[in-house]
Amino acid sequence: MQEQFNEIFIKYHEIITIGVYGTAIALMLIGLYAILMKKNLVKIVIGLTILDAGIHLLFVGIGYIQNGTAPIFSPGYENSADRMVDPVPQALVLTAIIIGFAVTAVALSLVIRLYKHHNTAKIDQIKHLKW
Amino acid sequence: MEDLGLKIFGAILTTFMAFAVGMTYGGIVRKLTARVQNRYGPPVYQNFLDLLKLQSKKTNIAHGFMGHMAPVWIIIAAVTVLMFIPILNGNLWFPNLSFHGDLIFLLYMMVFGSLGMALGAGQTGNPNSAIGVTRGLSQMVGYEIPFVLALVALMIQYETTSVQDLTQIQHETGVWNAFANPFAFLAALFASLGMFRYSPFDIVGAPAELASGPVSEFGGKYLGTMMSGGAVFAFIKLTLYVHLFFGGAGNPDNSGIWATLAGIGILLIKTFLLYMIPVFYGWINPRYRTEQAIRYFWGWPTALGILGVLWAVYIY
Amino acid sequence: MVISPIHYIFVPLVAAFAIPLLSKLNKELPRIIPGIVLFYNIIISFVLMQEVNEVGYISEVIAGWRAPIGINLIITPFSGFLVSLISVLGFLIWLYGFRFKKVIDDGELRSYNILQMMMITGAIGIIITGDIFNLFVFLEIVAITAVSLTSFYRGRDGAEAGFKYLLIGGFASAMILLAILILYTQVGTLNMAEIAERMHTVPTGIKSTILILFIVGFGIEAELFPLNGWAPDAYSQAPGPTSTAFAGIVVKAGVYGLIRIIFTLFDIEGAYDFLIIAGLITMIIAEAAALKQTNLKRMLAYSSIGQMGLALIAFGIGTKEAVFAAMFLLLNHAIIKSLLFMTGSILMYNSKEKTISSLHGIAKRLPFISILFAIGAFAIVGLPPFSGFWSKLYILSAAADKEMIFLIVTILAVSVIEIIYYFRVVSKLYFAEGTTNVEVYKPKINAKISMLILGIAIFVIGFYPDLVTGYLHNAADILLDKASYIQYVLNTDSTIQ
Amino acid sequence: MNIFFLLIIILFSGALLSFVSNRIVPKISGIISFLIISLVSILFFSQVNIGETFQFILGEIPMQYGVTPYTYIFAIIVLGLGTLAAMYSIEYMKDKDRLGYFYSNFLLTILGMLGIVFSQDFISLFIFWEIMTWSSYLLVIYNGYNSRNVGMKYMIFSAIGAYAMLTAIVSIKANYGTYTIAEAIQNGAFNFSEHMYIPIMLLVGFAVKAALMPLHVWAPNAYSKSPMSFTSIFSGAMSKMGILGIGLVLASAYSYSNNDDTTNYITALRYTLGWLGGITAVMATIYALIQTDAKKLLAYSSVAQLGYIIVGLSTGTELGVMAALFLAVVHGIFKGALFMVVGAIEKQVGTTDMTKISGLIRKMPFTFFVALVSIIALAGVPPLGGFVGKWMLYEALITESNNYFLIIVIFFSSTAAFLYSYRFLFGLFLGQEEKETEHVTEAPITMIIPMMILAILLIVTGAFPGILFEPISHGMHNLGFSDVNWSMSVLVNVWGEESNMTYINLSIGIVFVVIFAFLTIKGYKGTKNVGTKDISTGGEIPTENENLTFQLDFFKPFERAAAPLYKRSMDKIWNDLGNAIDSLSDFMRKIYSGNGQTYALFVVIFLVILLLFKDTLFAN
Repeated sequence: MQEQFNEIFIKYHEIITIGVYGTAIALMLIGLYAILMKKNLVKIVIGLTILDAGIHLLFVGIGYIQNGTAPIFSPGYENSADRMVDPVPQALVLTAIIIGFAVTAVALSLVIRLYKHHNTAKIDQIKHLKW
Repeated sequence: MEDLGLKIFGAILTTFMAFAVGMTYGGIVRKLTARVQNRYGPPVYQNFLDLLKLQSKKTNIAHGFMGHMAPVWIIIAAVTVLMFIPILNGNLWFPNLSFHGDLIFLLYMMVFGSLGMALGAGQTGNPNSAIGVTRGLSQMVGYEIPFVLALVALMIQYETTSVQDLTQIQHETGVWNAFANPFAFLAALFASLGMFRYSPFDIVGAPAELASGPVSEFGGKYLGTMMSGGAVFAFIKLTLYVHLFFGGAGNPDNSGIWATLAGIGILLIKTFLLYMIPVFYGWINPRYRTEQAIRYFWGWPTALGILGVLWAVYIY
Repeated sequence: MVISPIHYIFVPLVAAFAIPLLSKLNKELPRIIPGIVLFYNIIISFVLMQEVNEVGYISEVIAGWRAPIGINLIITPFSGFLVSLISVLGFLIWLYGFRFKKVIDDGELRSYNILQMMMITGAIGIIITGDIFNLFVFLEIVAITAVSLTSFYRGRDGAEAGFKYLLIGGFASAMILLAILILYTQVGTLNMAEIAERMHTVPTGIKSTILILFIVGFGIEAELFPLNGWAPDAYSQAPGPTSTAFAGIVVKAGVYGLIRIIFTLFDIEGAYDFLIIAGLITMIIAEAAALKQTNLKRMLAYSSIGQMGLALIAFGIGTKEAVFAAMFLLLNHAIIKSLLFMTGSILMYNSKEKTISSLHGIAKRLPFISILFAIGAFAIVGLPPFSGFWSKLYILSAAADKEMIFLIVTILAVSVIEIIYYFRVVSKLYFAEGTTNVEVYKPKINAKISMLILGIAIFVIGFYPDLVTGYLHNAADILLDKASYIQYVLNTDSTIQ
Repeated sequence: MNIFFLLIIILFSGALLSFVSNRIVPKISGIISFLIISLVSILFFSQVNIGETFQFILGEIPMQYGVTPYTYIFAIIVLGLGTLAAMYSIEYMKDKDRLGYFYSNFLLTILGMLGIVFSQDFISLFIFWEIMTWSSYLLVIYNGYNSRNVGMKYMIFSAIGAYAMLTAIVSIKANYGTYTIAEAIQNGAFNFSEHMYIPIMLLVGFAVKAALMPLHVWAPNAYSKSPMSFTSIFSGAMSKMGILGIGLVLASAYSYSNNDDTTNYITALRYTLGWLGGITAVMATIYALIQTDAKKLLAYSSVAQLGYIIVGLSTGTELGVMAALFLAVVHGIFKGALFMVVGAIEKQVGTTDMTKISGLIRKMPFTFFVALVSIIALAGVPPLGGFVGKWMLYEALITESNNYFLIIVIFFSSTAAFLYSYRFLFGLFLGQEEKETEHVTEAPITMIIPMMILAILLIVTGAFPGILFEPISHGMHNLGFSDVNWSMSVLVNVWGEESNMTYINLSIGIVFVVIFAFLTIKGYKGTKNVGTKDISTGGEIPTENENLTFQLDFFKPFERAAAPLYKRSMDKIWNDLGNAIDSLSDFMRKIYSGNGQTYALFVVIFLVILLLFKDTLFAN
């Protein structure tokens, strides 16, 4: 029963890990594609956020360890320091998310400014600074 | 002290002899030319008469300072150069200053006169004079090249730059440079055609289109002085050639009266024969245009000169 | 008694939050307070420079945790030198933009001053932090403030330039984040000294991947080719003081990051050669592009990129003399290019169509500005007796010690191009027939003072370089002495002994 | 305080002073600069004694000031010519604006040249070299920013030269461990068998200022476009700084020639330099004689004369180097005088275009006298200083070099020099007197005095070249030439043939006096002076409105004859190179497309490339 549960759990964990990593990579690639190929400024901003999201996901995925616990010394978990998930990546991700939020805010304000200035949100029609 | 006296006497004697010989040669050439052209021609002493007439004119036209200076420059150049070339090889009577200047100095000093003349002619304001001057200078650039090549050939062949030594060497070896370095000699000979400015190289005077060029505004005493200077120059060039290529004249060991006279005789014969070459060449040739003349000198004469230098360096 | 480096971060943050409140009291305060803060920075810097030249290192840990657990701020002669340079420049830039004409209403005024101050703070933070993730955070602070400052003018195409900057900056942050992530998985720490200590355990392939990610990330801030496309637009569209700050401060921070990563964290030989190659390409292309610019500030921007390339080359040579020369170049570039941007933006402001050719003969109307611009131009191309000459000389002799003749020849050939475009501008300023346009904007006294200070600095350093060479040598030695850095950070306790 | 420092500081503060004072009291800066320079000259010639050196540390580099006998020669040129030019320019620049600018840069240029003379180590040499360069650049563009970019060309070539020099300097430091010139020579820095590029790069650097063949294209325009009072030292003194360096490098290189391959290198170098100098002389000469602007003519002739000097240096024999140094000094004198003459004419007439002005001899007799003497010296006609230099040059070439055809090249150019010499004198002073130049008067006295001094110097150096031989011979001892024999007025070549200037002057003088007296006295009353209109062109008297001026296409026949020589010019090659670089940089500008996504793409591509090649790039 217990080992059965364990192997299920291991499979599940592998699936999760692969899923997490795969999703992260996929998200990054999608964001990259959006940034490079899309002509709409808003879509580009979205791509940027998607890229960040992918990286954050990767962070969290790395921080995760097999059936670990939260990094808190609570009753019943006194001697489980080895099974705690690494807290640092999560802290980092929190910060990174906040930064990403700020970046997105600035980006969107710029998009609005550009739209007012040029009456378009297409990046290839904003060419005052092209040679 | 009498050494100095002798020097001064010799110098004056040299000057007058050069003057007389030059004038006479000019007269002879005029006569011969006339005969060739089937005229009777003036007497041989005609040049002296012209000079007399010019010098005895009462009124002279002066075209300003440089015009006044031009004849002076010509005489300066003529006499100074004359002082620095040996008239007779090692003769005590006419050593003048020939030990104190060498070929390079002579080359440059010869230009002095024509430069002064050019400036004088320039000031007269006659365009013909200026045109003649430009032609003359251009032609000079033409014939100097083979001439200098020939001289360089001689200098490096005998490792000396003094006319005196070149003559002495020919006297000792008994071989004239004309045969010791034939290419250099030929180059110098062609150069001499331009130097004497007879046809086909009489583009400076060019009587037909320039009214005899630079001197056209000069008259009276100025023209007379120029003429005498030109006469001295003719003698100088001839003597220089003779000393450079035809073994010179005179016997360095014997400076007695008779030896000296004999030396002078030999000098006269050689110079006259040499003088006839451009004259003959002139009789049978029409005038070149300036660029033709320059091209002419930069053609075969220069090639010969280069051959002469090569001869002096490698073969000799 | 020495001031703690935390003041660098703490005071400006407090001020930044205080300014909006204080602006209620007095309209002038939002303009005054940043100046006071930045001047305070200068004081701190000089005290710390004195201190650090004696003891060698100053470390300050936050929240009482010792390194490597806690986040710590480290000041070495190297970083201390850069910090004091940035502080002085920051104050001068504030002085220059003090009566900043375009800012009318308080909101903009407030935002502008806060942003400017925060950008400088972020740059200082990048340099003094000892924690790699903090580095990232400060870098992002700089990036966001820089973007907002770039797009500050509504009139110009600031938004367009800012968006490009933001796009590329987003890439930079992503790369650095990724690099930190992989690095953390490998060494399990974020403290730079500890990372450096454990770096040899990392397999080479992964190590080089991390390094590449870092290079791309910081290369964007350090204007490495081909990552520097944002720079010319941003420089040319930003307000005058801001582009000055870009050239003088932001780039320095980026270069510091790159150098710190390569010199301290990693022990990869190939990285130095890579620095030389990348710097060479950057320099050549940037200077060549500058030759054809019609906008003065663009031209200055390209020239600034080229100078950074030269600095990277010098760092890449890697000997003590070379690093010393590179530091000298950073100093010179900070002074001279700031002067050029200050004067140049005033000149540009006076030309309607923002082209160099519209500046013909403007020196008659703006003699002071023009003479300062000419001095800057002479100095930046490295003509003696101006200060630019010495750094170029030291770099070349350092390269010659390594028998890099080709490098020397290339650098000098590029300098010839530099001479061409700078002297073209100067001769147009002075000797071309001027188009008599209407009245010109003359700078106020504060701007004149700050520019004059920089101009005098050029002369002083040019005539007596030994004034600074001592500090620079000290800094270069410390930078190269990696072991003592690690040893100090990890084994000494938090306060100064 | 050290005397060298003192002089430098006096000049520098003088520059500042003359810049500031012009704002306060207009027109005074000229006098100030003249006083400053004369003060410096007095101090130099009275206080500085040769051989003493003064060392100090700047920028962690040991610097050394001092005057060797060799550099003393050039100090004479710089200070003498500088003082006279400063005196001249008081009147010449009077009506111009930006006087403070002019005089401060003028003094800075003098400062640079004097510093070059002082500096005994490469770094201070380079520093002063650059100061000289940019201050002279500022003077070249003084007359206005012109579309043909004269100043830019000058600056570009100077920069190329200076940076070649800098490369050599740092390499010397790296390979021979010193910046001091003397030590570098001792350690064999200029030895051709090892590190050949060092002396070559130094030579390139100096050759730019000496306007040697492929690097000369800046010179004609720069000389002719800048103010004449400056050009007189620009061409007279500054070009000699290049000669200084070339002489130093060559002399040291010759002194090493002990083993075989070094000797071969040296021989190759001598031939190359000699031929380059010869070609420079010829081409500059034939271009000089087709110019219609007197400034341009003189500019080209300067280039040609510098070619002679370099030929003399390239011989490497005592007579040759002595000739070169002598020519350097004399060229400084007469070219300074000639540019002053042109400046005087420019000031009085308003133009120097020889097709517009003629017949100034009656208007400006003193100027004409100076021009005449200088031109005679330039053409190398006896008995003036120019002849002495030319004589020694030819003797050196004939007797001591095996480079015989170089003699012909040189002789061709100096014969063709007669053409432009005459062109210059005729075009400006002789010929018809035009109506346009009737108002012209003689130049003011303060402009005449310096020119006269220079002319007298030329005559003196012709009569007693020994007064120049003395410092030159000391300098050559300092360069390492063993026994330099010279006497006050006798020139001797190695074969023993001599030219005795005493006798030459004696003979010329006597004949001159006699004939001049004769011509003047004889028929004095009958001699009537007439104007230039009173002539008979081919028999008939010209009418008043008939054009009798002959200035255009002056040497057309020569041009036709020498047409092949005019075919190819160096300028075109350099222009093509410049255009190539220009279009290349335009392409590089296009890389920055201004498109944000393109930049993002760049980043990605860069990342991918690095990741692909990471093993090769970052192999541990």
